[in-house]
Amino acid sequence: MNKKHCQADLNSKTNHDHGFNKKSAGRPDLRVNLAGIDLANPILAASGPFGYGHQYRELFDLSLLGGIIVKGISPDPWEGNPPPRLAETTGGMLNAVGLQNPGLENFLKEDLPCLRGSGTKIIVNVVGCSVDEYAAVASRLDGVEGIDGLELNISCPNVKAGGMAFGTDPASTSNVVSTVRKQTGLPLLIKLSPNVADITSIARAAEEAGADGLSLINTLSGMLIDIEKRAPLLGNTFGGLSGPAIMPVALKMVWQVAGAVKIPVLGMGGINSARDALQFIMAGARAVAVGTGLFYNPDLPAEIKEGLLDYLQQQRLPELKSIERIAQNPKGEE
Amino acid sequence: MNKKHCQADLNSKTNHDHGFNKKSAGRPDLRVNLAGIDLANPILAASGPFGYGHQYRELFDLSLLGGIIVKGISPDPWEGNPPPRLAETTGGMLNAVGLQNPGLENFLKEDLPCLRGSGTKIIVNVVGCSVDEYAAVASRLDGVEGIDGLELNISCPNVKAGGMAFGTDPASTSNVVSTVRKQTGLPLLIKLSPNVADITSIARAAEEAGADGLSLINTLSGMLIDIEKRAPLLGNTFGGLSGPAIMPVALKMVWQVAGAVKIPVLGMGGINSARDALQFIMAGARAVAVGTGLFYNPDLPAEIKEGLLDYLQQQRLPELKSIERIAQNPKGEE
Amino acid sequence: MSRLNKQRGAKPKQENCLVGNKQIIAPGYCRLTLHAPLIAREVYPGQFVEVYMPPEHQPMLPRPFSVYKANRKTGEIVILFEIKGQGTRLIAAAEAGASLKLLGPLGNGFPELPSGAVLVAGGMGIAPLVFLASSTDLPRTLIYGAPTVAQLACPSSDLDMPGLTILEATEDGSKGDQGTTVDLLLRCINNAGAVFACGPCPMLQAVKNISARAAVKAWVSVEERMACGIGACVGCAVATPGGYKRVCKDGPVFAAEEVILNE
Amino acid sequence: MSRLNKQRGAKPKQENCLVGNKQIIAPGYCRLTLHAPLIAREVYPGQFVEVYMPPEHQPMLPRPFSVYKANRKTGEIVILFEIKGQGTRLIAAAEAGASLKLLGPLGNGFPELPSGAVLVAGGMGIAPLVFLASSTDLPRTLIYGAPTVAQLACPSSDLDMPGLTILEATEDGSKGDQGTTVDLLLRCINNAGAVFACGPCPMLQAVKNISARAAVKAWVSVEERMACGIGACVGCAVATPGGYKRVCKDGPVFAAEEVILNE
Ligand SMILES: Cc1cc2nc3c(=O)[nH]c(=O)nc-3n(C[C@H](O)[C@H](O)[C@H](O)COP(=O)(O)OP(=O)(O)OC[C@H]3O[C@@H](n4cnc5c(N)ncnc54)[C@H](O)[C@@H]3O)c2cc1C
Ligand SMILES: Cc1cc2nc3c(=O)[nH]c(=O)nc-3n(C[C@H](O)[C@H](O)[C@H](O)COP(=O)(O)OP(=O)(O)OC[C@H]3O[C@@H](n4cnc5c(N)ncnc54)[C@H](O)[C@@H]3O)c2cc1C
Ligand SMILES: Cc1cc2nc3c(=O)[nH]c(=O)nc-3n(C[C@H](O)[C@H](O)[C@H](O)COP(=O)(O)O)c2cc1C
Ligand SMILES: Cc1cc2nc3c(=O)[nH]c(=O)nc-3n(C[C@H](O)[C@H](O)[C@H](O)COP(=O)(O)O)c2cc1C
Ligand code: FES
Ligand code: FES
Repeated sequence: MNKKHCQADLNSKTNHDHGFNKKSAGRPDLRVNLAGIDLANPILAASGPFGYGHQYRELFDLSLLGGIIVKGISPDPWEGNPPPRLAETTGGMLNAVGLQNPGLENFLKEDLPCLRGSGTKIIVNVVGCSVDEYAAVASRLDGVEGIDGLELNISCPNVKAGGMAFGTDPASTSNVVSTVRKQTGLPLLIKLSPNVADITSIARAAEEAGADGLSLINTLSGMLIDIEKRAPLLGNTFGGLSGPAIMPVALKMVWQVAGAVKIPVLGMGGINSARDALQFIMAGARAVAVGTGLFYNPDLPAEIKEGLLDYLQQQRLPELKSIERIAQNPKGEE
Repeated sequence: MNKKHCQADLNSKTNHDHGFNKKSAGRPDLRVNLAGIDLANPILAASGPFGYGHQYRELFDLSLLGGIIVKGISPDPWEGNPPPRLAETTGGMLNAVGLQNPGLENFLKEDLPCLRGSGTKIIVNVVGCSVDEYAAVASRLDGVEGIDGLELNISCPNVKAGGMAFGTDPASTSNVVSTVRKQTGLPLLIKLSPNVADITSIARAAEEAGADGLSLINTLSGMLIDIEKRAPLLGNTFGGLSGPAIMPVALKMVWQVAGAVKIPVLGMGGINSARDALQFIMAGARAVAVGTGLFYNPDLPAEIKEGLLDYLQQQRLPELKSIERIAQNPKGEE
Repeated sequence: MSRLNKQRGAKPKQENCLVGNKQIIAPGYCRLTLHAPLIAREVYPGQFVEVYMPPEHQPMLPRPFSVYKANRKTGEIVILFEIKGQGTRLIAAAEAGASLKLLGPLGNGFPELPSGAVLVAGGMGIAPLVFLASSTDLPRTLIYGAPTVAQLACPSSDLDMPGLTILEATEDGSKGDQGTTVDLLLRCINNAGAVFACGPCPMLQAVKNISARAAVKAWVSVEERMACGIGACVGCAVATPGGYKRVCKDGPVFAAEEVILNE
Repeated sequence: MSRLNKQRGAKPKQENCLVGNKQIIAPGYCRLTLHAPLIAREVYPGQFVEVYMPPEHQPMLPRPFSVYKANRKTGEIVILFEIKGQGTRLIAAAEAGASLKLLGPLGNGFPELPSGAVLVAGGMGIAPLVFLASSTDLPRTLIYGAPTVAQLACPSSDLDMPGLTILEATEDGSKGDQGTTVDLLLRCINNAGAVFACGPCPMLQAVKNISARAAVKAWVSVEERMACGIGACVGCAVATPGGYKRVCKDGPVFAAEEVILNE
């Protein structure tokens, strides 16, 4: 009973056409280029909630996604935090998984092979406790078949060492990004933390250090207390808040960062519908990722895709590019 | 039709007993001392949503509140932001009122007289565009009858000048707090912004500069986009997110700050029930304030008060002090 | 011209109201009767109520609706609304016998109708004007328009009042004259005793201009997003020559010259 | 002892299920029948379903429930649950004829029952064990306990199965023996073919210890808060000697020695 047994006959397509050839005449074009990665559509699975894709492929064809950002990978396996790791809050949830992961080599051996035939782009989220660890993962993944890009998670609020420190300070951001940049030719996204006073300074530091794109936002740091036990509810005390509750915060940061850098932005945080996705794109995102939404609606990526197509068709727009960032210069104010 | 006409015959009590003498035998004691202010109970109206109390006194007896923090007051009247100023989001709302207020003298002439007889403590929220403006309001209010304390709003994310700058940096926090401290003998609370990487450094700066207590959190900065108009929804582009959506973020910051300073903490952010209030108290808050909750449930303060009394009674606890901060040292880990 | 609701002291009441008759008017409008005796007793035309959401639902904030009818004797009020988003969908889903919490009466209503008053309703703007029209027997005219007949949601039986002349217009001509309420107003402005309008901003702006030109006094009921609904939060600002005012407390009815209407 | 659901490939299905018979069992329990043919066809005892919340409600995350009964022919499954918080309150409010979205079957179920199996149910732990008990006609014993009779929520008609011996205990003696399930287990552990338990953590820990001492194989079904329910998010971790495992995918049924139970 190998939990990672790769079921090639699942309902995923094995050809790599990404749907490019299937465009029915006149349907608008959802393709976008994110940080050098050609995506069939701008909807990605956010890192974490989607794991390594094994499970969600049982619910839908992975090729309907523009890309998958796999759960954070570190050089060695990480145990993760003690339970409880989850809690629900109004409009959101806290998680304190603690970046549990099987480590780089297990990922390459057991997870990546199953993803290769999935018909979507694979971006590996990289975590580490030191610059060297980030660099080690990046250099090992460089040139590995089936990997289309890296996302450096310098922002996870759950891990005491590493994570928090890099992403809350331009200098250390710059340091880790430029070091990793030297190790890889793969498209490099940097995932930013919202737990900062000025996200644009971090964004600019990452851009100057050689990032190809920016992902934002990671979770907001939060906690709950179990009043019966009179103690923190989560095993790790603190956890990351995600879901619709954080959407306005995420949208504002995407807006600010898109206005501050030239590289493309992958927007995420509470996206729950095509209308939400459109808000992110109009704020300046090139593409969007969904995380928490998958938990309560596994059909969300399909619904967003249909919704974006309908919107473009109704508005007689040929492609999403036409509305990217448009809210930063609304008609009449240009 | 004077909108501020003071209706003395409204259902507020005019005596100042604060309910202290009405305790039925054996009922637990909800009194707390917040930053030198004796409160009949630990439930306050947060600054802003409650205005200057004129309206809510038509819905309930203001003396059921431990205190009222009136809407931010600046030396001169402020116009506020263009509409729309409000938007609802999942579990929360954005406001971009922009600290509209009648100015200090109008407040003293038209609003304060009505509040004097309300049977609850009055704390004035102070806003300014410069240290001098804060100091001017504080010095003018010093010794004015009917004012029990000040809350410096150095954290409002809506006002471009002033606000944001003070509350996101320990040095400027220290500067404004120590300047104001010299102007007033009134109990001085400092209201902190959550839009920072490390709220404890700001909290400590405020404490060292002479604050008697800390209020947190103010709203998280956010925005929405109107996809029909392809433009920001709020007239001010950005607004402050409040309501249950932000509760876990607020609770964590209260926990952190209560663990970092010795002065008492007034906790707020999305409080929606007595259970929420208990979480804040167990995290380290001396008292709690409700804002957004009033909009969808004007009975919330009364419900929280009853809920706290029931809890203390069920748990056979004489007073809230017994559980303040208890989650920081849960039983068994002491 | 004195305000009908000059007794400003009438405090808003929180009332748990039994849902009575509900009519879903195709496609997407709802006419809801609520047993709200405290509110019904004191409400005046142009005032509104906030309807709270049932608990454990999204959204949270109450939704404002003009009172469309009020019966002091039976204690019933009626609201007529468009099912627009999540909030109105939830309210329209309330079944007879259920309970909805209301806050009201809120805001400043319309002044008393003079003889020859012209009421101008654009789309859902009909709601407060039906109540207003029913407040007198004096001769008065109701202009009622919308893009198509589908948006003329008000059941015609509700408009059957003595002394009330009704002029209807649709932009596509599917009912009444082909044209807009503004076209109809232009025809009768010179004989108007005063104008009372509710509807989309551009219509209100046109009503304001036309009335001013004809030197006829005009009153408009405006809308803004609300939180508290009682004047505390200053969230529902509308621009006026003297600075921002609160729609919920200083309005929703304003003298036309008192407000700066944009869009 | 082979797993009943050895065909691990059985993919979870999203199914929109018609709500059938609903029984609210006083005070605060619900027995809900759902028409879920795809799930009913494939589910094995010990597996569970995630019930999604109706849209526009708080909370958002689906809630996990063991399958209590499944009828392959009628396509119906039954869940039995305690109405505990917002989520279960909402699900219990679904009326016959409404539709609820389900995901299932999920997780690893119990292995096949050997002759002389002892099933130990603490409170709502009864749910998966009723389904398990119905999977064979071999002689087997069900130990069912709770603090008081009020928490013995399972209707006794559902426990009427050939070959099933039932032993009940309540801590206050209000039904069955006065005592706990653990007291009853101690009495019959030496003749047990194997033990299958579901209930609160301290009970499971006692079951684990007692079975180990008697060298009887024991299986426990554990609970943890869930998000995805399918093994992707690693949110539902339970400690095991070999590191954290996922309750939703590696469990909820574990060999007793496989999990570290705390509390
Ligand atoms: C004083 C007043 C009286 C009104 N009377 C009526 C009436 O009699 N009949 C009727 O159909 N409508 C009326 N409206 C408009 C009605 O309140 C909105 O259509 C309703 O709030 C929409 O809620 P929703 O959740 O369905 O829509 P959503 O679009 O989901 O609402 C999103 C947000 O926008 C707000 N909002 C959206 N449209 C409006 C609006 N036009 N005015 C104020 N807030 C809005 C909502 O309250 C909510 O906060 C009135 C509005 C005001 C201010
Ligand atoms: C595999 C599995 C099978 C289950 N089978 C049953 C069953 O057959 N009958 C039954 O009555 N209950 C069962 N439970 C427990 C049931 O899922 C919870 O009681 C329910 O989720 C509570 O939801 P709520 O919103 O009413 O409570 P709330 O207390 O409001 O829930 C708050 C949060 O805690 C979670 N939660 C609370 N208690 C539990 C719990 N014990 N396990 C997992 N999550 C929890 C909820 O999912 C939610 O995220 C099972 C749990 C699991 C994991
Ligand atoms: C259970 C869970 C696990 C997560 N794990 C990771 C992770 O490993 N690496 C990472 O960069 N972000 C992780 N995230 C953050 C998400 O990728 C995303 O940034 C965040 O949840 C906001 O999006 P959402 O609101 O759509 O979930 C995780 C989020 C959740 C809910
Ligand atoms: C409409 C509105 C106006 C506000 N105005 C002020 C203000 O004038 N001064 C201030 O310090 N905080 C202001 N706040 C912030 C609240 O006092 C409070 O810190 C915040 O809303 C979080 O609490 P809540 O979630 O209970 O609303 C305002 C909040 C709202 C919603
Ligand atoms: S809605 Fe609060 S002042 Fe009008
Ligand atoms: S709930 Fe996601 S792995 Fe179990």
